[in-house]
Amino acid sequence: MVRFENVFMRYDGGPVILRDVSFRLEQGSFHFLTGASGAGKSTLLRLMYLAARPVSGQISIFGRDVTTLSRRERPMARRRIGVVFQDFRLIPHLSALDNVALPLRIAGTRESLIREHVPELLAWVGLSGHLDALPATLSGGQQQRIAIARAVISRPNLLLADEPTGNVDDRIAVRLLYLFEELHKMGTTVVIATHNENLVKRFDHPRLHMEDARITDRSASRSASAAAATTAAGE
Amino acid sequence: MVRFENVFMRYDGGPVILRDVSFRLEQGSFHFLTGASGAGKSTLLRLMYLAARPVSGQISIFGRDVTTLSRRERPMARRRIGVVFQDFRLIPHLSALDNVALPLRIAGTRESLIREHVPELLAWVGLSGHLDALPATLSGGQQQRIAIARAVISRPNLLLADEPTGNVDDRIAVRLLYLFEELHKMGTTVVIATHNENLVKRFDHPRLHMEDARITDRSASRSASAAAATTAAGE
Amino acid sequence: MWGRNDLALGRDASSRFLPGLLAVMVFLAALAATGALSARGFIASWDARLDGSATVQIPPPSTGTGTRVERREAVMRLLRVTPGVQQARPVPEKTVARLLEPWLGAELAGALPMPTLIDLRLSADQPVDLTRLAERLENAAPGTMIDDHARWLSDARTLARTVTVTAGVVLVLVVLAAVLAVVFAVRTGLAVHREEIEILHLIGAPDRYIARQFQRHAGRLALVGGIIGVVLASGTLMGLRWWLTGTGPGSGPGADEVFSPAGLTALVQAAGFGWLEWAVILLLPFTAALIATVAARTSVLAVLARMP
Amino acid sequence: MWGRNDLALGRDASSRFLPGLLAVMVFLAALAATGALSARGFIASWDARLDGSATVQIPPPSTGTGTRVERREAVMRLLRVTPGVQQARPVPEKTVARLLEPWLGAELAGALPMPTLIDLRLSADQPVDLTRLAERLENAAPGTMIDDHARWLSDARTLARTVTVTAGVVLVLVVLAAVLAVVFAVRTGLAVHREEIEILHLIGAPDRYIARQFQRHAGRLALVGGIIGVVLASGTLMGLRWWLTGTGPGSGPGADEVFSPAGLTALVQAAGFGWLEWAVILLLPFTAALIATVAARTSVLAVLARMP
Ligand SMILES: Nc1ncnc2c1ncn2[C@@H]1O[C@H](COP(=O)(O)OP(=O)(O)OP(=O)(O)O)[C@@H](O)[C@H]1O
Ligand SMILES: Nc1ncnc2c1ncn2[C@@H]1O[C@H](COP(=O)(O)OP(=O)(O)OP(=O)(O)O)[C@@H](O)[C@H]1O
Ligand SMILES: [Mg+2]
Ligand SMILES: [Mg+2]
Repeated sequence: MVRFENVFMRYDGGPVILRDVSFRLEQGSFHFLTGASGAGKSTLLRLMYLAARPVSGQISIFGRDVTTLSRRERPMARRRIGVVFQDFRLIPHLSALDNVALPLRIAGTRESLIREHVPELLAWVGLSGHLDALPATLSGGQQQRIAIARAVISRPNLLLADEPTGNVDDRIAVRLLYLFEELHKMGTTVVIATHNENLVKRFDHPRLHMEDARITDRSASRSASAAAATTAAGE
Repeated sequence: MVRFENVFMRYDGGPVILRDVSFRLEQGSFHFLTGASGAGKSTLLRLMYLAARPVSGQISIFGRDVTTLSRRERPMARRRIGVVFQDFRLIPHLSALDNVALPLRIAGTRESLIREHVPELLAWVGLSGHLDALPATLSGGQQQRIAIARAVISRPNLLLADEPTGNVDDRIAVRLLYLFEELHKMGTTVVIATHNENLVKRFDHPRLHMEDARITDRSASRSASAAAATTAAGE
Repeated sequence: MWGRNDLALGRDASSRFLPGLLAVMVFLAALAATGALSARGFIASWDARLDGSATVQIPPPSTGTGTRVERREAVMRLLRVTPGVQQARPVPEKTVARLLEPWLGAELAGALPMPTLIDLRLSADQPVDLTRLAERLENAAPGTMIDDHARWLSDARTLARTVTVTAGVVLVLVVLAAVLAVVFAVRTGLAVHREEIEILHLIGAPDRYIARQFQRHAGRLALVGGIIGVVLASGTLMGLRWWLTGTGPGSGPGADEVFSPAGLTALVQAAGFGWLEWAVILLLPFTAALIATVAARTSVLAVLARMP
Repeated sequence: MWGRNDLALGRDASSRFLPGLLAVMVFLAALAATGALSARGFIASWDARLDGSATVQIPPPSTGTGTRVERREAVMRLLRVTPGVQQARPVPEKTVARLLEPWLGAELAGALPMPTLIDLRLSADQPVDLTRLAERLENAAPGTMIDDHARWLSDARTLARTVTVTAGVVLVLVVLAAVLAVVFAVRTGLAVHREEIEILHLIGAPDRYIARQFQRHAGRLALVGGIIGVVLASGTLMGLRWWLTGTGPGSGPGADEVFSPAGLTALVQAAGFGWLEWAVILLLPFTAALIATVAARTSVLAVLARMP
């Protein structure tokens, strides 16, 4: 599903973020992505949703090498990937409903289907009262939930979420995680970058941990990672 | 220092956010502001930093009624208030250093003082290696720390922080909280909106809790609030 | 999918300013085009009248030998056998008198001995050597001169070319300014909506999808601006014409050897109301819309190609 | 604080497009201003020559009674005692002949009996009743006519007014377009930088602080554009002048009763190179910069006042 082979990544003049990294995520897997602030979690996700290219190495997604994908081929690949951005990235002049509907509209989905599914999903994330609200009139947590709804509405094959619960309390965070679990059960591959150790512990999924420009695949959150050990508010 | 009297607040056509709320924060106090997503935490802070006006009621800050402040008077009041915005709000084409220096420059501080203090503060928040980096080239957590540095650089009399640790792990969060404590000890009044129960518990400061358009002032985080009770990852 | 407008470009400042700017440009273009076309048409009509023609002028007998008729017949004989002269027709004396009337006054013109004028039509295929003909005419009737209006036509053509070149420069500049304004609007539109465009990209929108929204926006605004500009320009041109017709010269006295306002007035009066002028003017808004659409599409795609 | 540029406006699209747009506007303004000024100057010089003057024309004796000299003296006597006629001066016969030469040919003009012309200078304070004077002149020497060039001047003034009005319309439009372009650039600048401006506000920057950055930016771009436009316009005007001088008419033959290209040519030749024209042209970039600065400041402050 997702395959990194000898991937080397750094931004111009910046620190090395990935040094000769290889791993693969099986179809239908569910991973947490952890690591210190600035470790490169967002960068790793960016490589997966084709917003950045590695310096060297190969990245395959859906079985295709995406580092050589042309500009015209990228949109189709991106439509199969749902992304929750760390900074939400909602379109300010579109209502909550239209923001969530956008991926369907770009893909040319029938309007009647859109009218049926979008409000349903917004109700699930607790925003049924805000269908017509513009992003600026919503609270941080509400915006984040719209971003999540937009990422999952088209039932992507690959779901990438960058700190999707940074602006909601743990009760809502758990509820949102169930949404991801739901998709996961339907076969979607899920990767969630998070600093929230509580969440990682509560959901028993393997963890990709980034440190020193490498990735360690740990099968369960139970193993005490370096990050967890230094967590100020550990158990 | 901050005084709300019979404040009533709602956005056009939105739900009531504050219903006849009165409270006062003494000079040099330190409060956490908690409440569910959408409860109105950001709105309350916005009222304090003069970015919104209440529907009715009086708000005094530094002993002046700010609801009647003219457009020309607001800048001077704002210079005494430091704000960490939920969405950072860094200026994209200014380097980390210039972003943090901005409040000083607007206030007309000598350049030599700026060159001395800004790098020092950036080092404290762990960004000494990124003085010249543009915001877009920084990770979410790094940007958040710049936003914090900018809010505290001018040693404001009132510091308002909206979810200032949503994008960093708990270790860094604690470190940032110490920065606020530092200011607090120098006499700054501090209000921090957060969902992070771990933090609230760790630092023993009174809590303003928003619920049903009201604010309850609880003297310590120990008292089990409704929000804390429903926290998925409680102890 | 064609009708989508995720970027809400209609709410941008461009919606208010681009039509205004383009209206001014189209107005100026209409003025310049009308000026050029009518200068050209005016000169063309003079050309048709004067090109390929010449005038022979025989002084009255007092200064030469032979009677008026003898002298005229000698010249006519010569002209009839000159290759290249298709037709030679003496101008009636009354016409000559009328030509001189504005300069001499009616009474004087009627009383003076008039020169004899002969209108020539010259063949286009067989150019006449005017210098040699002039010599031979001098022999036939001393004092006779021939004038092929070359100097006059050359002056008139220089003038027409001046008007046309100036109008052309103005037209080019106006089109340039219009393209600049559109590209400027598109570029700032891209800057204002940069984040949204990035989002659209990231959720799978191809470049065409985005370019389409910009080109439709620009084309529509240009059309609106163009129509406003053309309406104003037509009004102005008709106003000018009405004003000049109302107060313009008739056939009365008053003229001068180096300057005839009547000529210019006629130029303006003739301006911009033939079918060609109307067609050009009516096409302007569509031309503007087309230019705007193409400029928008091109510059959007160019900018998008540089985005990640 | 004066030099601060937190918004990095220099990197906006406006930096590339506003100077271009303003260069075109200043170019057109220079052309229009020069056209208007030289039309005005041209007419003014004719006015000075012709206004307050009149010409009396006495036909040659063949048509009346008395000798040429008798008739002239009778008229002169009458004129000398007419109140309002400041000066009456017979035009020498040779000058009259030269005036008619282009129309009749040199030989003919020399041979024909010429009318007598008398130039009059009329008093501005004491208007002469030309109708009564004409009657009395007819008595003194039958056939005598008086022409005060009124018709000619009225035509010329209409024409000059047409040129001036057209130039004025163009000028107004060009200034309008320039203001539109500047306000458009400022508005989109505000839109592009809206978030940053909000941030600046929230950390205590007053409106002036932000307006200053915009007005300096706009003023500088307008100055650059204005200079480019003025340089191009001067070049074009000098080129036109050179071209027309090079190929323009001299004193040779060829003219027509309704149209004299020489007149227009002279108009263009006279164009735009007096000190007034140079001053206007050289002031244009600064005017543009001033307009841009004021437009920018006004529209920024207006938009900011609507921000929270
Ligand atoms: N566009 C960019 N250009 C240059 N450097 C960048 C860019 N984006 C990120 N970086 C740098 O790459 C490093 C990793 O950033 P990244 O955003 O991937 O971290 P992260 O793990 O997501 O951190 P956080 O938890 O704070 O969001 C950081 O040091 C950052 O400064
Ligand atoms: N500009 C606005 N116009 C209209 N309604 C608004 C506006 N901003 C916020 N709201 C509404 O006010 C309510 C409170 O929002 P606020 O941002 O204050 O919540 P919050 O407590 O900060 O939430 P979170 O923890 O998710 O950030 C929400 O229901 C939101 O929809
Ligand atoms: Mg990140
Ligand atoms: Mg909030």
